[in-house]
Order: sequence, then structure tokens, then C-alpha cells
Amino acid sequence: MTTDIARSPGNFRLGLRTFLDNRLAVLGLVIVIGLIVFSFVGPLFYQTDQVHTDLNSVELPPGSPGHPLGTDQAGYDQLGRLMAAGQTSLIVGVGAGLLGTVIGALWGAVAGFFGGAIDSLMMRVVDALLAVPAIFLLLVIAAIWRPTVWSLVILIALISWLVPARLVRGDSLSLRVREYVQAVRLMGGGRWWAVSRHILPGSLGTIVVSASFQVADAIIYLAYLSFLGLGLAPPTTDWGGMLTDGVDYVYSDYWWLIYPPGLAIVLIVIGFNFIGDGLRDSFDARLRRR
Amino acid sequence: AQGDDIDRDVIRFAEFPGVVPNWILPITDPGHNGSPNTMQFSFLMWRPLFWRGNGAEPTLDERLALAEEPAYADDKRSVTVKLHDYNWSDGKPITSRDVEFWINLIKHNPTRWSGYVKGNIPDNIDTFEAVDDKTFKLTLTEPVSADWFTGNQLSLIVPLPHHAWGNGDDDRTEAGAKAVLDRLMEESKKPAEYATNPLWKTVSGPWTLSKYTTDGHITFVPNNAYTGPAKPTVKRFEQVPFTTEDAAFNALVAGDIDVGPLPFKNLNQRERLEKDGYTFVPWRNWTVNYLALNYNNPETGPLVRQTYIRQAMQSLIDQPLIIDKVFNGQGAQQYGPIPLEPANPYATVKNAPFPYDENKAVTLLRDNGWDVKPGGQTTCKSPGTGPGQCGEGIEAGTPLAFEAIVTSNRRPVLLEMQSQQSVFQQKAGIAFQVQPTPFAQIITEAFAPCTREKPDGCPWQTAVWGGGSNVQPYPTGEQLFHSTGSSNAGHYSDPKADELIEASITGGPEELKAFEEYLAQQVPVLWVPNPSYQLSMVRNGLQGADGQNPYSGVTPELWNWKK
Amino acid sequence: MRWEETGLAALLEIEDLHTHIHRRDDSVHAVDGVSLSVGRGETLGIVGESGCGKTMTALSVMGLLPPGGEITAGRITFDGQELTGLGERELAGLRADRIAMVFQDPLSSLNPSMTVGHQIAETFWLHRDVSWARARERAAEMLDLVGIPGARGRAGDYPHQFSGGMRQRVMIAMALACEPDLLIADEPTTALDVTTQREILELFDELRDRFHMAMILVTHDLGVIAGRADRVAVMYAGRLVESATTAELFARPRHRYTEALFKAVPDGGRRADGPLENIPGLPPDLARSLTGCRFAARCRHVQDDCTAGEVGLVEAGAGHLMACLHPAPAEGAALQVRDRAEAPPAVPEPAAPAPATPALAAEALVKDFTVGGAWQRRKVSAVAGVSLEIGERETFGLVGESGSGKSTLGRLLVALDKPTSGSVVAGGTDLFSMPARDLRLRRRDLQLVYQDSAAALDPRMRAGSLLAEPLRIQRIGDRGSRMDRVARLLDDVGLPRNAAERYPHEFSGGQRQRLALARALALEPKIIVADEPVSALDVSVQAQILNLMSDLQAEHHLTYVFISHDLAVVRYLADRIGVMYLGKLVEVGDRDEVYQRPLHPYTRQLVEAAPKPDPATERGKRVVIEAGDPPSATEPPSGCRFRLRCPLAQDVCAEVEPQLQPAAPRGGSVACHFPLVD
Amino acid sequence: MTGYLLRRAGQAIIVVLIVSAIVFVLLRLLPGGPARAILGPSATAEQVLEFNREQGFDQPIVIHYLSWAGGLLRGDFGYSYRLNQDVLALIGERLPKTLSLTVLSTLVGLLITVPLGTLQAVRRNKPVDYLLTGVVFVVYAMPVFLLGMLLIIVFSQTLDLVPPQAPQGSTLGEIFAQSDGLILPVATLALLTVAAFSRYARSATLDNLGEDYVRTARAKGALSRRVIGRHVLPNALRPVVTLLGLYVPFLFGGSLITEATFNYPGMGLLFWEAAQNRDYPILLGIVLVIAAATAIGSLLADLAYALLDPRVRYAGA
Ligand SMILES: Nc1ncnc2c1ncn2[C@@H]1O[C@H](COP(=O)(O)OP(=O)(O)OP(=O)(O)O)[C@@H](O)[C@H]1O
Ligand SMILES: Nc1ncnc2c1ncn2[C@@H]1O[C@H](COP(=O)(O)OP(=O)(O)OP(=O)(O)O)[C@@H](O)[C@H]1O
Ligand SMILES: [Mg+2]
Ligand SMILES: [Mg+2]
Repeated sequence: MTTDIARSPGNFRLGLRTFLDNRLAVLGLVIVIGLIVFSFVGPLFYQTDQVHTDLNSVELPPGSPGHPLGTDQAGYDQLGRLMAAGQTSLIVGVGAGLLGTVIGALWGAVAGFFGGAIDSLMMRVVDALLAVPAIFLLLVIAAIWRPTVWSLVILIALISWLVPARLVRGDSLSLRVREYVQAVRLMGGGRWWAVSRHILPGSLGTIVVSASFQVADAIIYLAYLSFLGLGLAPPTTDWGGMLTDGVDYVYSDYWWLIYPPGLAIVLIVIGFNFIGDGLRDSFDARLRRR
Repeated sequence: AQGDDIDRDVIRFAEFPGVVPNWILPITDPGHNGSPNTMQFSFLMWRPLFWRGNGAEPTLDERLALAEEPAYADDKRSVTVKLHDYNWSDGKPITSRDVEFWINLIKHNPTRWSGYVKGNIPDNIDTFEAVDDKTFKLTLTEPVSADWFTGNQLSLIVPLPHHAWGNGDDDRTEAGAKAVLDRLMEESKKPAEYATNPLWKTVSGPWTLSKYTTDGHITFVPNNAYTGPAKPTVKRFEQVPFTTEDAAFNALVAGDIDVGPLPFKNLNQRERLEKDGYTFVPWRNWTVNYLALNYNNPETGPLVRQTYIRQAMQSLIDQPLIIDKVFNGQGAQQYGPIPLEPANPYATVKNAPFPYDENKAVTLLRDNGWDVKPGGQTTCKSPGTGPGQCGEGIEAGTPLAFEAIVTSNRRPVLLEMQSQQSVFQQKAGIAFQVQPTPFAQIITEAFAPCTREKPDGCPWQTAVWGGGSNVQPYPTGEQLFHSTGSSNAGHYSDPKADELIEASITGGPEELKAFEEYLAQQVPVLWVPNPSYQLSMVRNGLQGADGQNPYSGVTPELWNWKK
Repeated sequence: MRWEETGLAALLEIEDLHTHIHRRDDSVHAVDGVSLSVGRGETLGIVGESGCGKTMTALSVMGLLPPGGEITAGRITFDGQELTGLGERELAGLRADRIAMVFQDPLSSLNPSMTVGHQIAETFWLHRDVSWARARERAAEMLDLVGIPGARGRAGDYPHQFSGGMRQRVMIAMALACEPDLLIADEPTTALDVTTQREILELFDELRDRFHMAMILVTHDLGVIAGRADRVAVMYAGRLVESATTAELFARPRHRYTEALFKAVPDGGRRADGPLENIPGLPPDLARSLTGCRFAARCRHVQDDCTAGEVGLVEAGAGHLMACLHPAPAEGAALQVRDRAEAPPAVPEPAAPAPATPALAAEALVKDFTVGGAWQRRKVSAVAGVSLEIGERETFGLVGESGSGKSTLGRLLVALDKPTSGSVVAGGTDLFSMPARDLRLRRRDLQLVYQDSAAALDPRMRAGSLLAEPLRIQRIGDRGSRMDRVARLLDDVGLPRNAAERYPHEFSGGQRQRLALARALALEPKIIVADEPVSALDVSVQAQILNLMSDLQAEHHLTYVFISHDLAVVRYLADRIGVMYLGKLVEVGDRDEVYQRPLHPYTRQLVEAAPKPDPATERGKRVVIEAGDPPSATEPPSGCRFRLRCPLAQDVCAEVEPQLQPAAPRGGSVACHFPLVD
Repeated sequence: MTGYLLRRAGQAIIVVLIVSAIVFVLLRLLPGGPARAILGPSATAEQVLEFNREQGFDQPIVIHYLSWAGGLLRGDFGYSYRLNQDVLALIGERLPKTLSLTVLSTLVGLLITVPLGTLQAVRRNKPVDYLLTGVVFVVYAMPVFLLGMLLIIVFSQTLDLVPPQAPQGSTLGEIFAQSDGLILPVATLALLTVAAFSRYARSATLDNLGEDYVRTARAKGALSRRVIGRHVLPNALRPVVTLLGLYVPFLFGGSLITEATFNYPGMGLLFWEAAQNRDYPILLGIVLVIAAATAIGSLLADLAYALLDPRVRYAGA
């Protein structure tokens, strides 16, 4: 992906223009940046104790003094909690999503490009890893290492690279027989050149869209981890964990424990997917207009 | 949604979520010893000599016993038991040979029985003597207190149908006994045949099995030849499996079950269910709940070996607040080795020796040479073993810090410990890192063999696996707190405690009280609130189901629909 | 009798059609006031420079404009019924049943995941109240009609399993399935070799006669127009600039564009006689609003009034309309089909002696492909033992019908594919036994211009990066010097320097072709294999490229292998010509010799089938096309591969495979038992 | 073709064996082993030793694995001590439940996804598209347990239309006899499928709508419905098929939580409980099943892909 697209400013500008023309993509960008600012900058202005519980003020409704969004079952300020959780979710989501996508894209591109036995081998590795249930891996790893934010990034990335690997491999299989990829040989270029300059950029649309799904998936993944009791150690939390905890109160009228984290997840999923759609369009030179 | 369309021929009872009874032989092998297998399943068909639990009380229920009250000799070294005139379902009488059959099987296969504790039954039975068909006499190796022996030992005996299960007098030889038990256990490993295998048709209890599926759909029908005191009044007793307590709750809402659990988190749905025709009955179990401390951990062992540190930490646990906020009022305070609830004649320590008192905690630590920094990190200022010093094995600058492995399977427990983490840190500068960990892993770690000399087996520092530990009917605590106790996870070892425990086994109420008071004072583990075992909803009109057995047993023969 | 003379209304009438394609910032005025009419049984030919709106006119009639396309003004009347503004359902009822269209690009226009039989049958089934089985039957009939060998069996195949020419015939079969009243054929024969092309055109004629079918024939091939069209419309930049009967137009082209177009036709001359005439400059940008004569900027006869105001169509004779203020004189401007080569050159040039060290020497090249399902694999013998030597600075033309293995041979010559057996020696070393590293370096000397330039250029890269890529791969120069080189390359191929910023899809076909050529030149190779570099271009752009190629050869001392099925083009450029048939080289010889006195019966058929841009010769021409279709490369006939279609075939042909042998005394070689020596 | 299938089958067996070996090694790596987790806190040290001896945990890992794998050859998948049942019997009992749930919901999901994605593509950037996009993302962002719970609250507890739990019973006959119980769990998983796939279906349809062959189809006089249904759809299904092949393990994860929510003890739940309780024989047995299913899914996806795209037919390895 280090082709001229990144180097040539004109190209970048064109892409940016196409991107900015896409109203949904801009909306996605606004949402994501908004959530990033909310999570990372918000706590500077809205300071709350997100470390210590306070059993004396649990489940206060929104609008209680000092708690515009109320408090949760442990007495944390819900608004501050959303910010703290957002940091974790965004780091894990973006980190794992991108890492997984990069690994997967490379793997898939190489497998598809070489084809034949190498493809079979690499795809069977994917099959094998897909077949080891993720929850099982998490459980084993939780028993050996204590989960931290960064170990979860790596862990989720290791689980999630399989899907982009498959998708990119499909693209790669069809791209490698294109004449413009074969022409690389004619120019004396090696395989790595073909993969990095033509196959990967050619599959960029798939990669970007799947990356946006991967980011969303990683964030939702954290919810499942919490649900299964494999989440992060308190007081660290994430939107998924908050939602999981909040779901316990689905029969109570504590809507502020469910809707805000739920909304945050919906927004981040929508945001990244809109950006992904927009990026795909702006990477595709044929769709660009001068 | 309900009302008159209730089927009064049947009682439907929710099994404990995620647990399906799967061992029919009343001799449970290790791993199949949970109360769902015994108290809720095989004991419905084969009654123990003495029934643990009397209504909601943890004492024995003489109504359901198979024998009259045992007669102990004055030297407390022998006991004579006279069986009631009850019959097996095939009409044959229940005799002392059936009791001997059980003892023989256990005696020759002690480790294959989950209830076996070295030195206890059957090791402490010197001789068995059948006085007549209905009377037998046990001579013991040591003197015992009657309450202890009846409550904790005789209640384990389950007379088995020797005429149906035995093979002549084979069980009297070691090889024969092994062969017989082998065969029985082999049959018990075929759950798919539980309802059909003729072996399991000879029962002493009020029920026989009519349907059993391996996924937990179980139907009992009355044993028509039952000669015991309370005969079933319904045509069927059905046990219904649930994957989660949410699923069971949904079934309650749909009116599909007669007795089932209300999840803690849905406590505010109580009124809704009450409107639907259910009664709220919290189910209290005879357990103690605590935060286990590892005395052999190389890092924190020296800390928890200091009584004043344990006492200081105990002073920082605000049990009423936790019960109120975390368990929504559904739990009992607890300050010693004998639970205060369910109501019982044993507990004497009714007032907390260490009620919540942050000043006391700080003072205790300061007085013992700690530099206490509430909100920060408390460290040892003056090391040494003298008065006013931190204590043995604690160097200057040692932080007062622990890691707690806490069950991740129960959210309220996790929240409880999470709040404790804050309190410890904020009030006394004690670091207490909560690490959510799956239950299986905690007990694997916490019960791993580990000694102070070879501490590599015990990396854990403190642990909460949730649900606490069961207490014996006569609550002497030798398994939990004696230095050789089989369930003494943290390897607590105090010569005085050992002495008091041993005395309580042979002695009377006085000795029991001394033991209880000493341990309450010593805080061998940090006592934490004891939440209810289950918040049951019982359908209105189902009488007798409200006295829920503190050993989690069920006695549907005592339940009946109001006409 | 022509329809105008019958007094009946035209079948299709287009009046002042304006079709715009809206883009975000602007719109392309693809069709800008075109009026046309076609009567029953009539064939209207449309010619014009690439991008002048021919296809858009056709699509306007069909109501199938691309997204953003809109008819902004004008009327289209079909058989008395107004088409513009007709509902989707009514239009659907007309399409294929009464108005059918053959699209320009036959591969992408076929559904890749549906068998061709199914696709043809669907057309029939949609409009006729017949059973599906009957429709399938009809599909097989149609395939047979367009000359697909083994039609019944092939109906179950998918489009990609057909060669380019066959796919085009499938499109045609689909369009004809319902025997429409009007057929719009957009470049229907570009991918076809001359013999097949002739068969198809003959089929059109037959249908026209039988069902009184009207036809609009869009093509760049003036030879085809000359032979088939009753009237011709010439378009330029969205406008109709001239229209007349075929004979009239070819005899008296009046518009200066038409005139220039005719001059660009390679007419059997050779390079030595001077470059082809072409039209300098580029057509105007249709997104801008234009006034005046669109051709003014490139016109040699331009005067001030040309750009002053609109230039309308005026009558220039009976049924002859044109829009030119300063037209060519009515007499004397006729397209002179100066078939100079008809008369042998006064002094026959000696056949270029095979040089001592050939630039490129192929020895017994064989290439087999394996195709077919995994259940049964079949072998395709694409190249079956070809040996040839090409001297330095020579241009070797390779001709032959579609699927005869020309492209495959070309790819082998530059070592892009590995042959099944055989060797290619370039610069004294065998390319295939070279270590991979060395071969990579040797690549600099060997370049291929792909048959399809659009496919050979990465759509995501700008022209500048595309041209710099070979330099970067070979690590030649630094960034700055590479940029200089790119700029010079663009100059060389006559593209503006700012083209470096554009993406391939933003070029016209001719420009793209030049881009591909420029990339091949970037490494300053010694040998270039150019595969059909002009097949889809109108004659003026074609002339541009051919001139460029010969200039470059003179300048850089290049050796060319020039592959084409267009005989006139090869004849113009090549020194020697090789004729391929079914994987074999059947004849090699000097260009004129091969054309004028072909030795191989197949060569003679090819030469005779080639259409000439002269209505008089084309009309009366009757070419005997031998029965039998090209046999499949899967099961090549034994012995001589051509024998099944050869009028001279005898028993020996089936038994003994003829070898390529010198045909003394006149030079050249032929692989035939019965060469046509007079 | 036969050769291809045989080769793929061989590869699948190797994959399954490798997966089982990975899982086996990971399990042996777990500190403490399974004994305590299964026997409980009160088991004595002798009982733990006895358990380890019986189950082979005192053997070196290679021998242990080989003896387990040898058992497989004899059809012996091991015995779950904790559940007191034969692993093969357990899987045989649970698999039909999970299969009926997942297969049904995938089918239902696809039946919704495909027209939905197509509709969105055809109505691109119109209100319908935006609305459906929004709904899809909300469902996508919703964890399964929440989705299931909401469905129960709305359709079972509030509207009282369907039972809150899946059919009880272990044979397929019993399950389908109470098929109204399947509605909610199937709906939950199907919604998940829809959310996961419809974006891909939409963009693939969009890609294809711009292709020339669509114009050809219209030029034949086919109406929109036929053009979309017969021409665009088969081509647009390709990415969906690729994803379907990957979907097996994903579905398994989704079914775990659905099974828990709807009181439907299938294989997902069995696996989860086994994992939590360190019930190794069950874990290994189910991993075998999943690995086989994944391998089959991958093969079927490749075959289906080839069926949908004749251009790649048999081109794959
Ligand atoms: N989808 C489109 N969007 C924008 N402009 C287009 C589009 N399709 C065609 N054009 C422009 O419309 C003009 C007319 O195109 P058209 O396809 O009718 O040309 P043509 O005469 O058929 O050329 P050719 O001989 O190359 O097929 C061209 O200038 C082209 O650039
Ligand atoms: N990759 C391939 N796989 C299988 N068969 C092939 C392949 N490439 C070419 N062929 C077959 O080899 C034969 C020769 O093809 P080739 O492309 O060389 O023909 P050509 O002479 O260039 O035809 P055209 O004039 O249509 O370009 C054809 O029958 C073709 O179907
Ligand atoms: Mg065109
Ligand atoms: Mg070719």
C-alpha cells in the first residue's frame, strides 16, 4: 500500500475530495472523531473517579446532582464511565481491527498470488485457526496470562485476521491473472513487487471495508468477553462491558445503564462503516471525478 | 396468566441453572457429589439414615429418618441404631443388613466415595454388629459427641437394597465389595438407562424415576409401596433443566414452572411474579462465605499470617452495605465459622467482632508499624517481630498489597470485590487488585497442594470462588479450618484453633462455642456476606415448599396443592 | 428501390437528438443534435472518430443510457411510435423483439455465470409464447446460424470458454433470435478475423433480404461500410457532419473530416512510400459547450467563419447532406483506392536475407494449455512447433485467424510464458534456460505491447507512475531523472505531458494504446512484440500509431513483431509476414509476395476475404469461403491442420504433416504439400 | 474433480488433526490440569491422583495424544467424567439441536439478506436504503444476548405470542413438534446473519448493477425484476458464499449464546461449559466436529463459488 497513492499529493487530494463528497463518509468521520474526542479529551474537562466504586450512590438516575447521566451499579459516574470505556474500546477496536486487517491482507494477498500448493497450505492454516473456537483460545489464554488492554488487542487481532485473509485471497486470485499484474514480470519485477504494488492496492476496497467491520467486531467482541466473564479486570471497562453489565438491569428501569453504551457501540459501528464505504470509493480511481 | 389451569397432578421444579443431575447411585464418586445429584436426585429414591435439614433449619429432620434416634453409650464409643419398620419398594423390609452393605462397600472402596474424609466414617467404625434385623450397633475407634456423629457421620449412611444389589455375602470380602461397587458404578455411568434399568427400581424413598433424559428432563412418580411417613400427594414430580437463571426466569414469567429461581438482578420483578401467583421465598444454604487467604504464598503469606492485618482488613468490610447494595438485601451477615442464617441453634457470635470501622483498621495498622496512607500505598515502616512492629517476614517498605482472584461467573460477587478494592485502597492504602477468573481455574489454583517450603504450587494470594463453603450439619469446621482439613484452601494453621476444633468434635455446645468465638476473633479468612442460595418463587397454593432445605435438598413428598 | 423513393415512412426516425451524460460538475454532450433515419430493409453505416457519440446515439434509441445519461431534446420515432418518454414496460416489449442491439464489447456484455445457450434462449422466451425447451432449441439454431461449430454442444458453455470472435457471434445470435425489425450493431466484427467477419456480414445481408430487417452498422472499418451500407452517416464530436449514400460518399466526400478520414486508410502501400496521412491533434472536449464547426481546430482548411457560428447541415447533392463551410470540391476528392500494390513493384526488392545473427530466434516452440473441468481435462494445442528467425531492425508481421495462436506465440517470444517445449534465443542466449535473475535483467531488451491495453494498465495508477514503473523495477535513475524520462516518453508517443496525471480510464482508446506502447519503450528495448495494437481504432488514430511505430523504429533501431488480423495494416508496416493457422506457421515470406502470390491456400483465402474500402469492388465481390469451420485447437486434425478447409486437400495431407520449407526460387517458405506455385 | 475432492478431503483430515493437536497441547499447558475443576474443592489428593491416572494425565503428552487419537480410530471419543456420559453420545445428542438451529437460521437469514441487500442496492441512497442501513447497523452492533433478551421481552413476555424458550427434547422429531419455540432463537441468529451479510450483498449487487451484462439483459427486453433476479443475483451472491464458508465457526459462537438464552442445551453451550469446567474429552470431541465442519464449509464455499463463477471453476487448488 506504499504506492504512489500515498506519495503523490495530487492523488491524495483527489481521494480526499471524493471522500469528502460522500456525505455519509463525512458523517462517519465526524462520528468517529467525535467519539475519540469524547473519550480522550472529555475526561480533561469532565473529571470523575473511575477507579473507586461508591456503593452509597449506586444506580442514581440521570440528573442526580453531579451525575448528569446517573451512576451505575458500582456507583461510577455513568458519563465519565462512558469516556473511560471509550478509551479501551477505541484502542482495542482500532488496534485489533487494523492489526488483524494488515496481517490478513498480507496473508491473503500472498496466498492468492502464489496460488497452487502455497495457497492450499496457507488457506488450510486459516481453516485450522478458524476451527479452534475463539472463546476457547481466550479461556486458555486467560488462564495463562491476565488479560490487559494490549494483550486483548493482540489476541483479538490474532483471531480476526482470518476473515480478511480469506476475502483478500479471493480478490488476489482474480487479480493475479490480470494482464497488468503479469506485466510486472515483463518489466523484470519480482513477486513481491506484484503483490505490494498491484495486488494489495487492487484489493484495497475489500481491505478497507473489511477493516471497518473488523474494528466494529473487535469492539463488540469485548462485549462477549465480558458476557462470558473473560473481560478486563475492573475498574477498567469498555462499552461492551458496560452494555453487558447494563443488560442485567433490562428489567429495571435503569435505561441509562443500557442505552448510552449501546448507542456508543452503534455509533462507532456506523461511523467506521461509513468511513470504510467512503474510503473504498475514494481509493477506486475509476469512481473519481475530476 | 395462571389460576385454575394449573395442573394439580404435577409439581414442576427448576433444576439449578446449568446443572443436570447425572449420577443415580447414592454412593457418589468424586466429581459427582453435588447436591443436585444427592439431595435433589438419588435421595428422592434412596433415603439416608438421617435426613439433613429440618424445614429451613440445618438440623436433622427426624420425620424423614429411617431410624429412631441413636442411642450412644456413656463412653461415647459406641452407638445403637434401631431402624423403623419400613420396606423397600418391592415389599422386602429395610434391615440392618442393608446398612452393613453400605458400610462394607465404602470400607473397601473409601477413595471411590466422594464423602470420604480420612479418619471419619468408615475409618472411625471399629466394628459393625447387627443386633437384629432392625437394629445395629457401631463400635467406634474414638469417643465422639452424639451431635457430631449423628449429624455429620450417620447422616451420610444410605441403606442400600442388599437383596437387589448385593451378590450374596460378597460385600463382606474386600474383593467382593470392590466387584459389587464396580458393577453398581458401571451401571450408574449409563444415564440413558436410569429410568429403565431394573436395578434402580428397588427404592426406599417416596419416589421412583419414570423418565430421565441426559439433558435433564426428569420425572419422578410416587413409589406406591412406600412405607415411610410422608406419601407424595401428586402424580408426578418433574425436574426441568435450565441453561441459565435468565432462562429459568423466563419460564417463571411464562408460568411454566412451580418452583424456580428469581435472578438477583431481577429482584424488582418480584412483585410482577407475585401478581402472577407466585410467592417469594429466599433459599438460604448452610454455608459460610469468605475471602480465602493464602498463608503459604511467599509474598503475601507473611502479611496474612499477621492476625492484626486480617482484623484490620475485616474491619473494612461493610457487610450491611454490601448486602443492601450488591445483593439487594438478599443476604446474611456473617462473622464466624458458623452461619447466622438460616436460623440455627449453634451460632452464638451474633454481634460482629469487627464491624465496619475504618478508623480501627487504620489504628491497627499504625500501631503495628505501618505507614498508612489512605488513598495511597501503605508500607511497613518498622519491621521486626516485637510489639508495634510489622511482624515476622515483613521487611521495611513492604507494601500492603494483594491480588485477588475472583470468580468471573457471578457478577454480584465481582462487584462486591470491586467495591472492596476501592474501600481497602481509599480507607487504608491497601492495594487489592481484583482479577476476574473462571471458577474452575480459581479452585484449581486455590486447592493445589502447596506448602511454605515448596511454594511454587501456590501463586495465588487471595481468592473468592463464590458460593462459599458448605458447613457440616454439626458445624465443627474441621474440614475448613483445621490445619489438616481437606478443604482448608489457604492452609490456615493455628495450634490453638486445631485444639478447639478437636475438642468440639468430642465435646458439647461449650466446646463448639469456644471454637466459634476464637475463629471469629482470629479471622482465618475474611468473612463476607452470605447471599441467598437462590431466590425461589413458589407458586401459590403449593404448600410445604417454603421451608427450603439448607443443604439444597428437595422433598416434594411434603408438598401438596391446596384444594 | 430505396425507402425514400417508396414514399413510406422511415422505420426509425431520429430528430435533433441531444443526449447528455451528467457528471457531478459538468455534463458530457455526447450526442449534440443528431438527425438520422433508417427505412425497412436498409443498412445505415455510422462512422466517426472514437468518442464521437456513436454508441450513445444507439443507446439513446434503446433507452439504455448509462447512469446520468439523459435525452435532453429531440425525438426518436420507431415505426410511427414515439420512443422517448415511453414507459419501461413498453420499451421492454420492443427491445430485442423489434429493436435489437449488438453491443461493442462482447465479453463484458455477456453474463459470465450463465451459459450462452441460456442467454440466447432467454431472449426468445421473453418475447415468444413458447416453452423453455423450444427456446433452448432456438438458441442452438441461432448458434448454428452464426457459425459456431458444434452449436448444440457449445450452447452449454460459458462465455469465457469462447474465443473473442465466438463471443461476438453469441452477441449477434442473441440479437437476431427474435428476428427484429431493426438491428443496431455496434462494432460487430472488431474481434473477428476477416473470414469470420465476412460470414457474419453475409448473414446480416441475408436476414435483411429475408425479413426486410433494417440495420444500423457502427464500425470503424471503412471496408465493411463500403461493402454493406446503403447509406453512411459520418459523426464527429457528437454531431452528424455528413451523410450520403455509400457510393456517393466514397465517390465525393465533402466534409473535410470525412476527407481526412479516408486519407488515413492504409491502402496497400508500404512505409517506404511515406507515412500514412492522419489527422493531427485531438477531438474537442465534449464537456465544454462548443460553437462552430467542431472539427475546426484540426482542419487544414479552417477559416475564421468556421468558429464564428453554428454550422448546419446543407444539401450537397441528391440525398447528400454535409456540414462544412469550406467543403472539399465535389469532384476529384474521391477516396482513391490506390491499390498500388496491385501492380508489383517495378524492381522487386530482394527478399531480406536472414541476417547472420538474428535478433530473435524461436526453435520448435510448442505451447499446450490444459482446459476443461477437473472431470475431464483437455489439451489445447495453441502453438504447435513454430520456428522462426527475426533479424535486427526487421518488422515481422504475424497474421492468422482468431485463435490461431498469435498472441500465445508473442508471449512466448518475450518469455512471458514458458513453452511446453522449444527455445527462444535472443542476443545469443536461450531465454528459458537462463537463471531467473539474469532473465529479469534481460527483460529490458524484450517488451510486449498487450493486445488489450486497457487490461494491461493498472487502473489504480496514473500514467506517470505506470511509465515510471519499469524504470523503478529495473532501478534505473533516481526520482528526478525518471520523471524526465517519463516526460520524454510522453513526448515521443505524442501525448501531452500533463497526461502523466491521468488514470488509464481517462484516456481514449488510442491514447491508451500509445501509453502501453510508451511503457514498452521505457526501458529502451531492442525487441518489441506488438499484439493487435490498432484493432479497435478508427483509421485516423490507427494511422497515428502506425506512423509512430515506424518513426520509433527508425530512431531506436527496434525489431518488431507485429501481430494483427488486419491485413492492410500488416502489409503497411511489415517487412516479412508469417501466416499462422491453428498453432502452426504455414507460410513465411516477403510482404508483397505473400499478398500478391500467396503460396498457401489458407493465405489466399485470407487475402481474398479482406474487405477493401471501395464500394465498387466490395459490392460485387464473391469470396468462396470453404465449407467447414476452423477446427478446434483441442483436437487438431492429423497431418496438415488446414486440410479440412482446403480445396486442394488430398489423402497425403491427412497422413503427412507438411513442414515449412523454402519455396525456391521465389523466396519465402511454405508448409504445404500443394503450394500455389503458378 | 474426483482428484480435487480427494485432495481437499485429505487436507481436511490433516487440518482436523492439526487442530486437535493444537487444542490438545493448549489444554496440557493449562496450569493445574482438569482434575480439581472436575472433582471439586473437597476431593482429596489421592482422588486427584487417581483421576489423573485414569484419564492419562500422568503420561507424556505425545503418548497421551496418540492414545487419544488411537481411540478416535476405534470410534472412542472419550468419556466425560463431569457429565457422566460418552462424548460421542453427547455430541450425537447435542449436534442435531445446534444444527437444526443454525441451519434454519442461516437459511432464514439468507432468504432475508439477499432480497434486502438487493433492495438496498437498487434503491441506493434513497430513504429506504438509509433506513435499512440504520436498522442493520443497530442489529449488527447489538450483542446476541441483548438481542435475544429483547426478543423475549417483546414477543414472549409482552405480546405473549411465542414461548420464551426453544423446544425441549433431544430428537429432531421432538424439536420440530414444538416448532413455535424455535421462532425466537432462529430469529435471533437469523437477524445476526442478516446484519453480517446484507452489507456485502448490497455492495456486491451494486458492483454488478454497473456491469455491461445488465445492460444486455435489459436490451433483451427483460423487466427489472427478472434482470435483478436472474442476472445480477447469481453474480452478486459470490462474496456472500465466500463468507458463508467462513461462517461456520462464527455461527457456532453465536449459537452458544443463543442456546444459553433460549434454554436450548446444544453443542455450543456444551462446549462453553466444558471449556469452563475443563472437561477435556468434550472439548476435544467438539473441536473435532467444528474443525470438520469448518473444513467442509470451506470446501463447500469453494465449490459453490466455482458454481457461481464458472471462470474460476476448478481453478482453485
Ligand atoms: N459513462 C460515461 N460518462 C461520461 N462520459 C461518457 C460516458 N460514456 C461515454 N462518455 C463520453 O461520451 C462521448 C461519446 O461516447 P461514445 O461511447 O458514444 O463514443 P463512440 O463514438 O461509440 O466511440 P468508440 O468508437 O470509441 O466506441 C465520449 O466522449 C465519451 O468520453
Ligand atoms: N490461458 C489459456 N488457457 C487455455 N487456452 C488458451 C489460453 N490462452 C489461449 N488459449 C487458447 O489457445 C489458442 C490460441 O490463442 P491465442 O490467444 O494465441 O490466439 P490469437 O491468435 O491471438 O487469437 P486472436 O486473434 O483472437 O487474439 C486458442 O484456442 C485459445 O482458446
Ligand atoms: Mg462505441
Ligand atoms: Mg490474440
